[in-house]
Amino acid sequence: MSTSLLEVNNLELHYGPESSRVRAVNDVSLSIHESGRALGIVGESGCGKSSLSLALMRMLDNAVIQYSGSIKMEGEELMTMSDDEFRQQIRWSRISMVPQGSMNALNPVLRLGDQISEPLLYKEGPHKTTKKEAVARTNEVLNMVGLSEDIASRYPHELSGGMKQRGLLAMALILKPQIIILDEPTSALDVSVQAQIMNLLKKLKTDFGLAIIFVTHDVALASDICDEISVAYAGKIVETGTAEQILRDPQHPYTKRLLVSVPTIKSPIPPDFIPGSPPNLSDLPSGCHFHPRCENALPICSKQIPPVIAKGTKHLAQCWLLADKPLG
Amino acid sequence: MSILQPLLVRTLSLVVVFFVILFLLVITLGATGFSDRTLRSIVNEDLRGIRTGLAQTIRDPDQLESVMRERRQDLESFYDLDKAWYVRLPGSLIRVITLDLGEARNMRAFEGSKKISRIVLERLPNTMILLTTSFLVTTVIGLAVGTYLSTHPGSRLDRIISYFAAISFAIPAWWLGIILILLFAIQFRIFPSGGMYSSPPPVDSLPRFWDLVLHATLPIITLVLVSLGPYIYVVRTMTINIAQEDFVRTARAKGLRERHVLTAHILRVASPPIVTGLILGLTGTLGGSILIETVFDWQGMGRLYFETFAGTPDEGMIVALTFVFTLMYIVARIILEIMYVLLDPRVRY
Amino acid sequence: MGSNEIISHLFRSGSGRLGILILFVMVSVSIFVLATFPRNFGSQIWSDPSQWADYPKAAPPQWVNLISEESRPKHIVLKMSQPGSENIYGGSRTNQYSAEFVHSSNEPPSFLSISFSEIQFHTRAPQIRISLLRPDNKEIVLFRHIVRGPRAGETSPFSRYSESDYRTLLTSDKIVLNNVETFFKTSFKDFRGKAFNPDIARHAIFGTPIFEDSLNQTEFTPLTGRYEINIQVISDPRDDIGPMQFVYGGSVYGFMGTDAQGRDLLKGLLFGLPIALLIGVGAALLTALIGTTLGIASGYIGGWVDICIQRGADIVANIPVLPLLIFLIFIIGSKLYLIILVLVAFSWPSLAILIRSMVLQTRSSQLVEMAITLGASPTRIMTRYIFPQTAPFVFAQLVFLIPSAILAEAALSFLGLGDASIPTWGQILEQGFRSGGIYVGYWWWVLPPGLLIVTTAMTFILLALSMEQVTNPRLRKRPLQ
Amino acid sequence: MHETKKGYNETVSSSSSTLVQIKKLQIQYTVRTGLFRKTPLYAVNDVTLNIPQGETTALVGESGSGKTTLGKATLRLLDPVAGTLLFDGKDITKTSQSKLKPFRRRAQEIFQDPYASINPSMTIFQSIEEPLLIHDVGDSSERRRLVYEALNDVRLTPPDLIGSSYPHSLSGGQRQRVSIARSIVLRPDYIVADEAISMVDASSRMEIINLLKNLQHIHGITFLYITHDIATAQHFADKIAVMYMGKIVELGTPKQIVQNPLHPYTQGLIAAIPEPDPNNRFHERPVVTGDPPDPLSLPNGCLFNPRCLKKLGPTCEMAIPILEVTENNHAVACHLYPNASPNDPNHIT
Repeated sequence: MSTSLLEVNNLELHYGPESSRVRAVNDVSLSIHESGRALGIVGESGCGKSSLSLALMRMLDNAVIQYSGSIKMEGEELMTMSDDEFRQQIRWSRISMVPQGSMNALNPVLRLGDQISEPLLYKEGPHKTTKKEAVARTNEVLNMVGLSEDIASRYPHELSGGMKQRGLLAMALILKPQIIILDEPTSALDVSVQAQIMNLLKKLKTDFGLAIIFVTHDVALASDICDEISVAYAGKIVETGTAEQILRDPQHPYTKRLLVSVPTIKSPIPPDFIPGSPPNLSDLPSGCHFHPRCENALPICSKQIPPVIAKGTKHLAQCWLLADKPLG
Repeated sequence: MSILQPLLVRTLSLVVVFFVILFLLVITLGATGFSDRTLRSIVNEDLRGIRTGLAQTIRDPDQLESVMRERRQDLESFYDLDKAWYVRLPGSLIRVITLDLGEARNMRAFEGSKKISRIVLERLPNTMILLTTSFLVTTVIGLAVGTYLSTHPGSRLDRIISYFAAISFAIPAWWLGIILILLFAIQFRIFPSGGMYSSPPPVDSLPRFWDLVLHATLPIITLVLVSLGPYIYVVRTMTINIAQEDFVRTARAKGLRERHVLTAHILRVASPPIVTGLILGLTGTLGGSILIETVFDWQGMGRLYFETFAGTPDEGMIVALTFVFTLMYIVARIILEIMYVLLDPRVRY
Repeated sequence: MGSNEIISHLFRSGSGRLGILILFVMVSVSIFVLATFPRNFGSQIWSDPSQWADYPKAAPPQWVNLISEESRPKHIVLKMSQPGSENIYGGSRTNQYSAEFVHSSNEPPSFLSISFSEIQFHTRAPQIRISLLRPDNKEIVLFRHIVRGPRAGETSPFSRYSESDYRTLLTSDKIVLNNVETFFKTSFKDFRGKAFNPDIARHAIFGTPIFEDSLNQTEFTPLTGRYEINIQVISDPRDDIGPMQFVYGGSVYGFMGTDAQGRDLLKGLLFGLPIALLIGVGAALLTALIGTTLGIASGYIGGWVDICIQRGADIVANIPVLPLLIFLIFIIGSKLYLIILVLVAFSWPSLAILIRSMVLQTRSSQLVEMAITLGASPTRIMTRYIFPQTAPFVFAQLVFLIPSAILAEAALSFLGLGDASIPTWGQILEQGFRSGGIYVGYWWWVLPPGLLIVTTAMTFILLALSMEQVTNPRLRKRPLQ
Repeated sequence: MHETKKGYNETVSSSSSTLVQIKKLQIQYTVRTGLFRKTPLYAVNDVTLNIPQGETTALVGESGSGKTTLGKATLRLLDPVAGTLLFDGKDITKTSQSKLKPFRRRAQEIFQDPYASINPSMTIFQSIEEPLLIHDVGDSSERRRLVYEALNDVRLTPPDLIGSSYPHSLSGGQRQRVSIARSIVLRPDYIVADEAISMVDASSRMEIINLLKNLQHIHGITFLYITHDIATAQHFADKIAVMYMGKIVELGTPKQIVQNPLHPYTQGLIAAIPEPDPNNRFHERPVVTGDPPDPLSLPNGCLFNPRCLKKLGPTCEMAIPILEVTENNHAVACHLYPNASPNDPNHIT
């Protein structure tokens, strides 16, 4: 087996005071095999998917009390790097991100161009360039995301939502990273602008071989770009597989319900909802975290954490119902 | 789009405020009869001069009196004293603006003149020395400490400073000055207890300057101490608030150095509200200077203001000083507002 | 957030609890002062010099003796109303009054004074003789006084010293000094030929002379021990002699010392507390009332009302406060209520602007829009939907306005613009400063009033700060995402 | 009172009479564009729409399309500058706020943000009782009965337990049901639901929609459902109006709009909605390009022409298309359909 571009194993991220420890990322394993592929992480709000993207960027809060597991990039273990090494060698240069909440993600008093070129000028490392080269590279990435070069001299409040989102994307591309994490990149945008951004992402993925980690609550949106999809629930990945496997042949009850809750245009059947609400990450149910909302829950579901069952190549789901001989 | 428009709007509105204050000042003076008195004393002053001149040519006392009476009428109509105060309003306004307020009752400029404008303008630089120095010192220390604290919220120093800020707000500047005099001038005899120069003042410029520095130290420390606490608090709170914004997270995600994130992102965005903090502190510093100059016997406008109340109050001086203080304040405000507009592109429209 | 939440926050934080504790003490003391001090304390007692004649001038507090090596004489007041002995001999009565005191300091008292009151005689004017018996059993006759005889047209009985006491400052009276000189010349043989300097009379009365040829002037070693003051009154048996008072002027006085006029600073400082609270709370309440009303009116009614209020607020908020405050108080006079009103006139805008912005925010909020959709009347919307949202902020602002008002009044007083009929801490400080007290080190005159101002202001700031968590949503701890 | 109303509703729900009639309505905001310059901004421009009794009409559009403004206008929370608004046959365009109380009882709103629209210091019971208090309905036991009934209607049970709790103990979905209970407690005829589910967790949005449909079925309520989400709207609405820059550009049944969109803008919107299909990633989605125009400088002719892929040329840049019926009450405002007949409110109900 050749080395994956990114391989995450047993990642854990807990924060908050010991008494109300928030288990935001719980024993998560993911991988992106090669460049030009997109991995979707799909889940409801509060499932810890934003924490997961921050954990991959090692953007840790002071309150973090546990951060462990393994993150390998092209075989190189990143978890053993010092914070400074990680910041200089990995963050933004090899893995960059488009943060959630594009409306406030840009510094309001700096021109867009200056914010885009900033890592070229102030980040230590091999990509350090002259001012002139930085401007040229900035114009290049602006063109890549479909913005004209004069946008560089504008302030964020002079840009529309779509332009800001493209600007953030340009910013993430400036150091030619191998992987880009997109955290709910379109949730604040109107559908038509959202579709424009999705088309842009597809283009970047195929034309520049960008690997994408696409974090969203919207399965339908994820299907627009993702080759693989991991379904997150309560800080865990409950099912993972190729887009075809997840969308056409979901195995986990949560994935199934998530898919039928998507309102669609083509199908005349009205969507259904999932009863109850997602659990609090600082007070998770025992056993399988989904069991209180699951219609088919078995007695064992509330007692033991379910095993990970392989349902085909690369298709994994963590559920007692899929076990060969469900106990009890 | 243009940066000129907000600058113009802010400057204009402050100029309007300035004239409204002036207008209210003059109305108060007129309605309470103060301007009558002031003008009358000017007239009397003029008449005295005329009398000594006339007395040389006109020997007959009766004739002298009648000529004097005529002159008085002429002068009174010249100064519009025969009209109601509200008719004279525009004239009074111009008189105040040009500091044409006649002579002081019992005060003199250091060079001997009794003209109010001379007395006041002579003191202006002395006040400016205190104000600008303490303002700069406060700004520099406040920024440095406030920023440092914002990166260590909840630390022991942070808590100490937050109490210091509260105490610094609660301490009257003038009382702190007294304490410092008691301690450093009377008990330990490190600094002089007041005045601007020793008597006699040193003649050479370098010792003279050093003498001035020694005398200025305690007043400046006082002014800095009372305005520093709240300012540090403003800087700290603003910086902490900004540090929680999403764009700071973006800047960190870029893998930039922490120091760069702090200066180029957090402080850059926090600077407009910090300037607002300076604007708020300005009122305190200006008011503080009146009291501090009094306490330290500093020969500035504040001390002068105190003296005009201490003896027989001198209306002309009071009006002149109130006017100059207001003017100073408005000018400083305009400078800070311009800084604000330059720092925050969002107010340009 | 309701008022309950504010109160629970106050008690939860350390600064809040400390603030409440000090506030409680201050309010208790204020009630005590209001109950025990006369209403016109300022004009009738504090600023009446005759009230303070028998007090030492500029004396530090007594407790300085505890911290300095030298023990300075304490102030002693001896009241004598009943004679110790009474002798009637041939139509004349001799009343003997006496009282003892201990002189233990190496320093003589700052003064000695005697006062008589309410003497009524029928024929002959009573004679009074005052002598001091020293620990060495020598007696100095200090003073003889004959009450003023009948005037033309006056009828018996003749009343003297009933309206105001007769008072003599023994230590500076010429006759007394002569008497003392005579005493030394007769009691100490070596004293003859030496000049007696009146400046050293106090040392002489409480000391024994040292005769050394090397000294060109006599010096005295302190004579400590029990002294007895004797007052002999010879009068008609029918005559009434009122109480007498002998004062041994200390160099230290009371708990807080005295000022240059001899006023007991403790009384002045105590009286200043309710006044400070009155100024602070009064000005803050008025400001809150006006600011909130104008703010809500401006935000909710809008239109020209809004424009007028906002322009007015802009102007007042943009002026240099202290110079104009001084100017106004100077023009309109420095009565306490005027000072409070002017303070209010300068402080309402910031509150009005704040409340207006909050009202504008809540007005377009879904909550208020819902109330409008439900058909609620404007009054109901303002009182039930808008005011409750602003109330905690108004309260926090109110608490913050109190120290500002107290400090502003103190500054005005310090510049000599205080209300002279009501002593405030600022005025006490001003007098301490203006009389040059600080340059000769009268620390007890300038430190306590300042400390009290700071403590009072601090108390309210502590309270305001502990409420800030509730009222400033940005400072509330946010949950991590 | 309630019994009679119910009967009335039942009788009319079968026929499709119009409850809210909007005729050529215009809502204007003024925007300060300079120091002294103000520019009018037409948030709703010449809109005609009939909202039939007992049915759900959905207003669909992107942000800035004027759909929320139009919704608020039908509740008379905004004052139209032109046009008329009829409610149950009565003209309420100019009725003063104080005379609107009977109307307020019959028309309610459900808000987007279940966190901001419920008073945090009131119990759930008090919040739901508030409308009854404002309209003086019944005594306290009657009000209790009605509040509990409303809580039952939105399936918040047991009502006494829920009623005595405070909003902070409820989830977003539960809060939204509280705000629905509050809006139905007066048994209104008309409810404007403005993005009522966009802040609810995606997985439980349909739960709220089903609840609203059920309430409509029981009480015969007329809904104006405002949303940006056509996919959900099609399952709730009987008719969908698509808005763009303050105008209705297309009107029809959900089936017509979704399966046979006529207006290029609607077509773009429909195409932009993602479907969970793994094949999506292999082809680009046909989309509406560019951003909506600046509302302060609108293009001439059809407002959509600068972004339109099917633009006919000068016609679209010159003439403003009007809403015209094509077939089966499907109306569109587009020059691509010249054979449609002019909009007649009586035709499209």
